[in-house]
Amino acid sequence: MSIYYYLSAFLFCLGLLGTIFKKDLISILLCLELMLGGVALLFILFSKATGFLDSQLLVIFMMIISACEVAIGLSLIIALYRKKQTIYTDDIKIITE
Amino acid sequence: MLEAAIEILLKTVVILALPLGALPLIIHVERRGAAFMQKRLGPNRVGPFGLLQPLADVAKFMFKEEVHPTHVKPFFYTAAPVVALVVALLPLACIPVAGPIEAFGRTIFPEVFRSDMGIFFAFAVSALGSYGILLAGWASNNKYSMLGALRACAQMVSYELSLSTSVVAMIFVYGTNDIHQMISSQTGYWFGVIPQWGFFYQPVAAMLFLVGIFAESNRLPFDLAEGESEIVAGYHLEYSSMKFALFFMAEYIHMIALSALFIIMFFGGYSLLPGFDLIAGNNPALIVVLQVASLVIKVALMIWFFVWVRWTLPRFRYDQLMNLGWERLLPLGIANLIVTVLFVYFRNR
Amino acid sequence: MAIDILLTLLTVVFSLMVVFSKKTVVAAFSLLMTLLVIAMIYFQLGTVFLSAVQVLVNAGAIAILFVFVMMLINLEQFQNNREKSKWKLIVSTLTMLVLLGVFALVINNNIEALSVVNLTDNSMKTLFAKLFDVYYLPFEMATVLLLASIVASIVITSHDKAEKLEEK
Amino acid sequence: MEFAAFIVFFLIACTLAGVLLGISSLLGQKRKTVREMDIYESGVNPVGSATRQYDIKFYVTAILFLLFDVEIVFLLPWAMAYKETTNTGFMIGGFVFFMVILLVGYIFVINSKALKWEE
Repeated sequence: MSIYYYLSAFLFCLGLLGTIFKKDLISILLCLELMLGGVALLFILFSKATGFLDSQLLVIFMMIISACEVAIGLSLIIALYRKKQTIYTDDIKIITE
Repeated sequence: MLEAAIEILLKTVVILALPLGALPLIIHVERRGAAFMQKRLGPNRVGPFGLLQPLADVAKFMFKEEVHPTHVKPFFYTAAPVVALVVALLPLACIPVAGPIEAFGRTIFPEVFRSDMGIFFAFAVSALGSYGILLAGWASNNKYSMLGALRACAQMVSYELSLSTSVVAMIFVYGTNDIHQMISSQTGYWFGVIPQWGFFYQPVAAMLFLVGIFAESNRLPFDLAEGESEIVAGYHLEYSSMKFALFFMAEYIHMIALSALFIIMFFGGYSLLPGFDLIAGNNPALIVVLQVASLVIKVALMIWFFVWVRWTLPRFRYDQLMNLGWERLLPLGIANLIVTVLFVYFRNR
Repeated sequence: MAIDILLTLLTVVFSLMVVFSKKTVVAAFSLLMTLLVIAMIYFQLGTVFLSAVQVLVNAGAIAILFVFVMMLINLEQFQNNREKSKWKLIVSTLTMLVLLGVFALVINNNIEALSVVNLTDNSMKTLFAKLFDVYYLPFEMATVLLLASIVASIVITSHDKAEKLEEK
Repeated sequence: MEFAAFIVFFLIACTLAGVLLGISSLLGQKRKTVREMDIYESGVNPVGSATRQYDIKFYVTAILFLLFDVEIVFLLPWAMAYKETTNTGFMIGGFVFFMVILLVGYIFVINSKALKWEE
């Protein structure tokens, strides 16, 4: 059971690495999803260790929020792709048209 | 430890043998049923009544050449049929074939994967069905198969909503998620004749689930994604021989698993058919055999209903199909949910 | 104990594939596998409802969305003319390793306190009973949040309204 | 123990599919004619690349499915908790609010013509 603590820490840091390192926006969103998974795992481990059920409920609400975040994030990526024909972070530098 | 291993293997073999064993029979029934409805004979040359025809087909699929086109994505091209078949087989792990059996001094539950979220797990795993299709469409790198895969997934996804509304309505009526409690609350009889099946509690949810099953397993009248006249052959366009046979098997097993779920929720799962409990008396071995038999008979009737609908209804146009899913079935599901909840609330207030 | 190690290994392999795979569709499918293995971990830890919701919501809906967007925005045409800056990779791996080291140290110091299980009853009945008497308001506010994201995603992706604004 | 059963079932299903594919690739004869290797467009010479733009409606359907699926799935704990509570009036009030928000979202989706398939 104790190995999962290290696993959640690893997932979080790997997601952080991906968000920094990746070039196109969709992969950044993928790695954000990875970070969320790591943190949710940590919540459940703490709920098992401390016997405090509320952290499991918090994971339920986290799933709702991650669904909304992915929905709106991908809509923004589509709108950006439609306007600028690229989703690479290096090409999106100019705010105005 | 050894006894647990034997039990798991035995249960897995039984749960896998039933649908895979029945598969050639179902294909044969489909062909003969189609022929019967079109006033022709259907395959009856190979073996008595053509019963060996499906085995001949399986042998044909074995010996055909494994064409591996050069333009496809290498690993995902062969992974897609395996994913499709495995995801189709997974819901079978949660479906019990018979009631809990008292043997060797403890109660053995017949389903492989026992959890008190039984029905919800089977439904969640069958929601993964669209990955095999998406993988196939993307891996074969061909305009038509990509479009076919997208259309099949959009259709499966939008009908899953009305499916989940009817599942939530049924779970609200039964109050539990555990399949055995659900079935045991369906075993009584009204006035001695009508069995207390879920169908009579919730006819609207049953209709929604039935339509959802047709759409989820891409069966006519919802098989637009692989309709021959629409886009050549949909997502399994670039596949031949055994890989195509795996997609074919995956579709049938997905259909069997979903109709088994339908029967568990609405027609009393493995509860004995009306005539059977007279025969059963109460020695447990006979009861278990009759429970399995009644489940198999109910699933067979469902399969016949699939074949029957396939050769009577024409195919939907794509926008009609999506409108039906979003603008007709979903509001019906939500309304049914609201009416059930308010009815139950005001009845026992 | 063996199952814990197996599941951890699977998650590590798939999450590494998410970050370090060349093609983004491979990354999306390995994210799907990571979410499925995390659902198995939830089941193994005893939280059954969360693992079912994880399979249905995360693995069954969010990953489909990623693959759909990938099919919509075909990334192949500008996949290769991107130069890989080695410098950026080195810096990010360094920050990751430092952070991972800090977390590992923190966990290591009080691993005994963390790995004792004193969760009394983990049944869903107590979970939902608590959900609906203490956390009822957040449950309702979550639906308002979902409503907001429905409206937002439709307005953002709807094409014709954007043109009308430009014509004015 | 439940978990081991599920893993065994999963492995057996994978080996089943693998064995079927393995037998077929062993028995099938190997004839690499060029014509077979091409993209299949019902016999006509393939035209254009496979990765072209696809309609936005597919994406909008998937995103609306995600959001409505999350809403309907979280009715499930409500249904199971309803059986155990004593103050059902409180639960029904929450249910009505939940359904009103769901229907407002649904009505917005319907007359926003985001899902109109016929152009």
